Amino acid sequence: MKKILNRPDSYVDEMLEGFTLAHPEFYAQPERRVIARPGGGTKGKVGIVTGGGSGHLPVFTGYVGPGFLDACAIGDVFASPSAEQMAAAIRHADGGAGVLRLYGNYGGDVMNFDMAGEMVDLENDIRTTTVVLADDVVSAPKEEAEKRRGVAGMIYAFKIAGAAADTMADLDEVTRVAQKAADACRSIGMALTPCIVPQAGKAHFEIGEGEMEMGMGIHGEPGIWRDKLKPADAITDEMIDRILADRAFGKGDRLSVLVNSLGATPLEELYIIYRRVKARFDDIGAEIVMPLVGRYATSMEMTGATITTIALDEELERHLKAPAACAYWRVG
Amino acid sequence: MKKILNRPDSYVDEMLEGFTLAHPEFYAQPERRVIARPGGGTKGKVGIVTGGGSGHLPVFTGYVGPGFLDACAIGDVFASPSAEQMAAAIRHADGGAGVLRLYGNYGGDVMNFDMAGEMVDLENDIRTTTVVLADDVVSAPKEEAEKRRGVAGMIYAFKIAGAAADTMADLDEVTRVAQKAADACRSIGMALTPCIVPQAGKAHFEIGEGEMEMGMGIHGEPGIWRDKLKPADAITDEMIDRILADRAFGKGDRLSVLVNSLGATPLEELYIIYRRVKARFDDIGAEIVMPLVGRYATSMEMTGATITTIALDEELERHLKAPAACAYWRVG
Amino acid sequence: MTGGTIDRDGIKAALARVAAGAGAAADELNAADGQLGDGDLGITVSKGFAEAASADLPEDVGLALLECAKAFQRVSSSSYGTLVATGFMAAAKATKGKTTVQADELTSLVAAARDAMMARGKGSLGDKTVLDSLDAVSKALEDAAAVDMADAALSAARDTLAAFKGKPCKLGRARMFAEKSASLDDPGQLAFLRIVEALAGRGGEGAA
Amino acid sequence: MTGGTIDRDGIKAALARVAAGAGAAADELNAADGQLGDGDLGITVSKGFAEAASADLPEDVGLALLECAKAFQRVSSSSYGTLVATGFMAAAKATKGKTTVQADELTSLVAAARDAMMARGKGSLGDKTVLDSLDAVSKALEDAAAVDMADAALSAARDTLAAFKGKPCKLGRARMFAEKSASLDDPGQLAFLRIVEALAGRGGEGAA
Ligand SMILES: Nc1ncnc2c1ncn2[C@@H]1O[C@H](COP(=O)(O)OP(=O)(O)O)[C@@H](O)[C@H]1O
Ligand SMILES: Nc1ncnc2c1ncn2[C@@H]1O[C@H](COP(=O)(O)OP(=O)(O)O)[C@@H](O)[C@H]1O
Ligand SMILES: [Mg+2]
Ligand SMILES: [Mg+2]
Ligand SMILES: [Mg+2]
Ligand SMILES: [Mg+2]
Repeated sequence: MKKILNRPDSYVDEMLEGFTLAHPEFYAQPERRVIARPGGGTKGKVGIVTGGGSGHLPVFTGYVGPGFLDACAIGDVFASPSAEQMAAAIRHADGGAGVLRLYGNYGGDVMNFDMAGEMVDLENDIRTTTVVLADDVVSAPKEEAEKRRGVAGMIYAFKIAGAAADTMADLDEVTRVAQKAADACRSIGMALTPCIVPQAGKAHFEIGEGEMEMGMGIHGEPGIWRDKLKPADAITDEMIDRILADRAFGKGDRLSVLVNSLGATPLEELYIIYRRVKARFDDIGAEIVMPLVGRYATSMEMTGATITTIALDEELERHLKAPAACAYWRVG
Repeated sequence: MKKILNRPDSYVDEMLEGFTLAHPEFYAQPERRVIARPGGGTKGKVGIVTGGGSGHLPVFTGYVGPGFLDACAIGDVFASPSAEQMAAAIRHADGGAGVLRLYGNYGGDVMNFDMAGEMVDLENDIRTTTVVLADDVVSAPKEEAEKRRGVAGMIYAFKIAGAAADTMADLDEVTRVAQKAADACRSIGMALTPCIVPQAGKAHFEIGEGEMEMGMGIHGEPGIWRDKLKPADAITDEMIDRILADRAFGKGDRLSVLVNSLGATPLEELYIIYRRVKARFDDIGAEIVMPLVGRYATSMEMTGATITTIALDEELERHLKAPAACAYWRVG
Repeated sequence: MTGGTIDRDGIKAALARVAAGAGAAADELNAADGQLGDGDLGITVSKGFAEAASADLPEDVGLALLECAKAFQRVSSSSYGTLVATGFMAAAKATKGKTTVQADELTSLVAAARDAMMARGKGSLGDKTVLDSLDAVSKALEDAAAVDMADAALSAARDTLAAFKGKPCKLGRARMFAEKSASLDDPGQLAFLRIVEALAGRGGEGAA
Repeated sequence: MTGGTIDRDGIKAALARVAAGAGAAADELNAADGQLGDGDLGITVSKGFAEAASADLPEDVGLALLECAKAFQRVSSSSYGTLVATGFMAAAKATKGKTTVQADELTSLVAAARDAMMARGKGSLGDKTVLDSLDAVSKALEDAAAVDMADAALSAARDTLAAFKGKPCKLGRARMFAEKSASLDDPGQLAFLRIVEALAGRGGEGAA
């Protein structure tokens, strides 16, 4: 296992310790496995919480910050946090105006966030709503879009929902905007090499030398085909084609695009992909606003990349461009 | 070769194309393999140029930006740019107040930057000075410190020199501050897996499963020992010990620390390292200012990490904290 | 299932057996889950039962089962872990206040767990999940004498796997792969079989 | 070295031979450089000579050699590439304006290259670098008749490697590894031998 760690069992807790020590201006850990803003929830503002497994930094905890999220519950690597931890995160996010649960569509997370909502309703009288990200186009056909996995698109939803909450809109309004952002996202991934969950100690899949897997999920969930590694432009074309087949763009449309590394794939290669993405949308005549190229949602040391598009209208674009700051992404 | 690219020969040029398309607010490519600020050199300000091989993003080109560098010449992966390209970068950085060449201590780069200086002196009457980063403590003993390799410490020098130039200080003064920053840096690296230079098509070294190499350079230059992978704290301790043996810190001292991934090592593991780094300097009683944890100077998809310390006095700390912005690092 | 009644010590002993069995099956279950999902099922099940087995259990069977639920919640919050916790919680509710439970109540406890898990996970019978295993076991227990319960549960868990051979998974991560999932066992059903085997002291009988 | 004089066509033919030889030796040189440095020497040398070999050369020997320098600068700016370019540049300066050069001028051209490369790279003889190979070849050519030059150069390049066996590299990336570099050939000296072998049409004689 080619990882730098002390003990697999302490991977997440030591990571979180270093994380809050490195960025005390953004992150506090008021309870074990719960990251919140150092000052707590903002009075009168709708709180936004997320949660999910570790191993995806900057997702999830990294997006706590002004203009983004208020708190986050974090589980073991690739495992949901407990409902208890999620309930704690909701409490830390609460500023008295209710809390939006905004997270990716994975069974464990959904069940636990549902339970957490029941807990804070009973115990703390906190009203909560839910928006689940389900942006991975290859993970279910269009007719069953609500069953799709949530992947890198969530960072757009974090940004936009955070901006909506910053306007002091009420919970229903923030939820509406967040749902609109989630619905506007489409993502697809591909991978070249796996990553290792520390407690497993070895990869749970292998991809042959010179091969790639199209459509792979961010926990290594199987994709749609595995074959010889193609040239970057061909890979990008297939990814863009599959996104466009699900959500077409036309002349004059505006969108943002995230070209994201799963971890090991270097920035150099993301730019080679982005070059092609830009050419594709130039051809369509659609304008890319605020493109993001980097490591925004990872799978530790997995080699591969994801592409996310988000169709923008005036409202979403305004929220996307509103000021926000966390240790990994600053706008305005 | 598990890389996403079209042709090895076009790796760098397509990367640079995508890079400037993604961040037009920061970067322009006025000539092939030369990255400059979109507005060119700043009138009356000392220009700062760097240069070196590709494959280290965000180093080198990524640090062009307000408060950082003015221009950069970029070569093939891990290969120096040509003297001609460096001369072009110097011309694009020039605002009439002379240009500082600030780069890492590698034979090819030194020889070519020397030639480039001779060219712009003859052809353009541009006065240039040189500060060479030589921060890798394991690459030569203290008595021959000037022979050391330049590694991640350069990003502190970029930041601090850029801030000094922004005060409109003259070339000698900016050079003095840059040299002081360079002298204050100490770095050491370690690696777990190699990276692949596209044109070579395969790694030029392998590290056995369960093994690591201490002291490895950012192009895969051999380190000081290779042995069984140790726990994160033990690795960190050895790295810090070797830095401290070269440059001691005491109670009340102030420093910044960069815990940097060579590419594939995920943020999670950098935070596990940072946790220990913080404990070590807490023990000493030295205060870490503005710690940096992330991918600031990489070797594409290499697995491994580097630690850099920079001892701060009032002047260096002031320049480190001065406003600056590029696509990868924003201060103020 | 000590002599027709269940008490705290019986639960403790059973948890110890299952923890051992789950630990032994961890790699197999990770691999099965890796074929269709994220490859963590073995971790989930082994960590969950290990935690439950080492928990201090109160004498009250309901409270003891609540501890089991909490143990799972603490260490294993993947789908399976959350579902198992939900199941323990349902059984806890039904047995609170008792220090012994009759073996013939088992069938209704398993059914209660099944129903709670369906509510929590919004799944249906026939989706090819652990729900089907629970349903089959609960039904088999209905007709079994106390001494035959282990065998009945074992056959039911095994038969469930056989019954779904060739059918696609309709829930969870595996749902994406209709074809592939049809040719493979549902990892959650397989895990359930390993759990029942360990409960019955029949671990290590090899793959289903 | 066509019949005692050197002209544009002779240079072109020589570059073609060296380009082929360098291409064949690329892996070996990458590996040698990888032991002590960054493993790019084979790329540097093969790309540099390929580019020079495909350049349009003017008749003026000096300008032709200038094109070679530029070709190296264009594609290979690692230490070795820059040094080779510097060497070509020095030879270009010394032959500018001539369309033929006598073979006996070769010794001073190699010496001029050596001196320019020492100035550029701030290296000294004895540092175990390509400088030592150049120095040895220049001295060997001094005493050789035109027909023996190829053999003389070849022996000198080979003897240099032998002479530095057991001695540490004192310059460049390899300098860091006194012990290891002592037990290995300097990659730059080895590359130089492969170049001379190809020039002399003696490629593929195996490792030194
Ligand atoms: N919503 C659900 N309802 C019932 N069973 C489910 C549900 N989702 C998953 N399962 C069961 O759990 C198993 C997978 O468990 P696990 O690996 O913990 O899931 P994940 O890692 O996707 O959270 C499946 O094989 C299936 O039997
Ligand atoms: N300053 C120098 N002066 C003379 N020769 C040098 C110098 N630096 C390196 N060399 C020679 O170049 C060889 C390495 O070349 P190369 O691989 O291009 O270097 P790098 O990749 O470090 O830039 C060494 O083996 C040595 O013979
Ligand atoms: Mg799973
Ligand atoms: Mg899981
Ligand atoms: Mg080299
Ligand atoms: Mg090199």
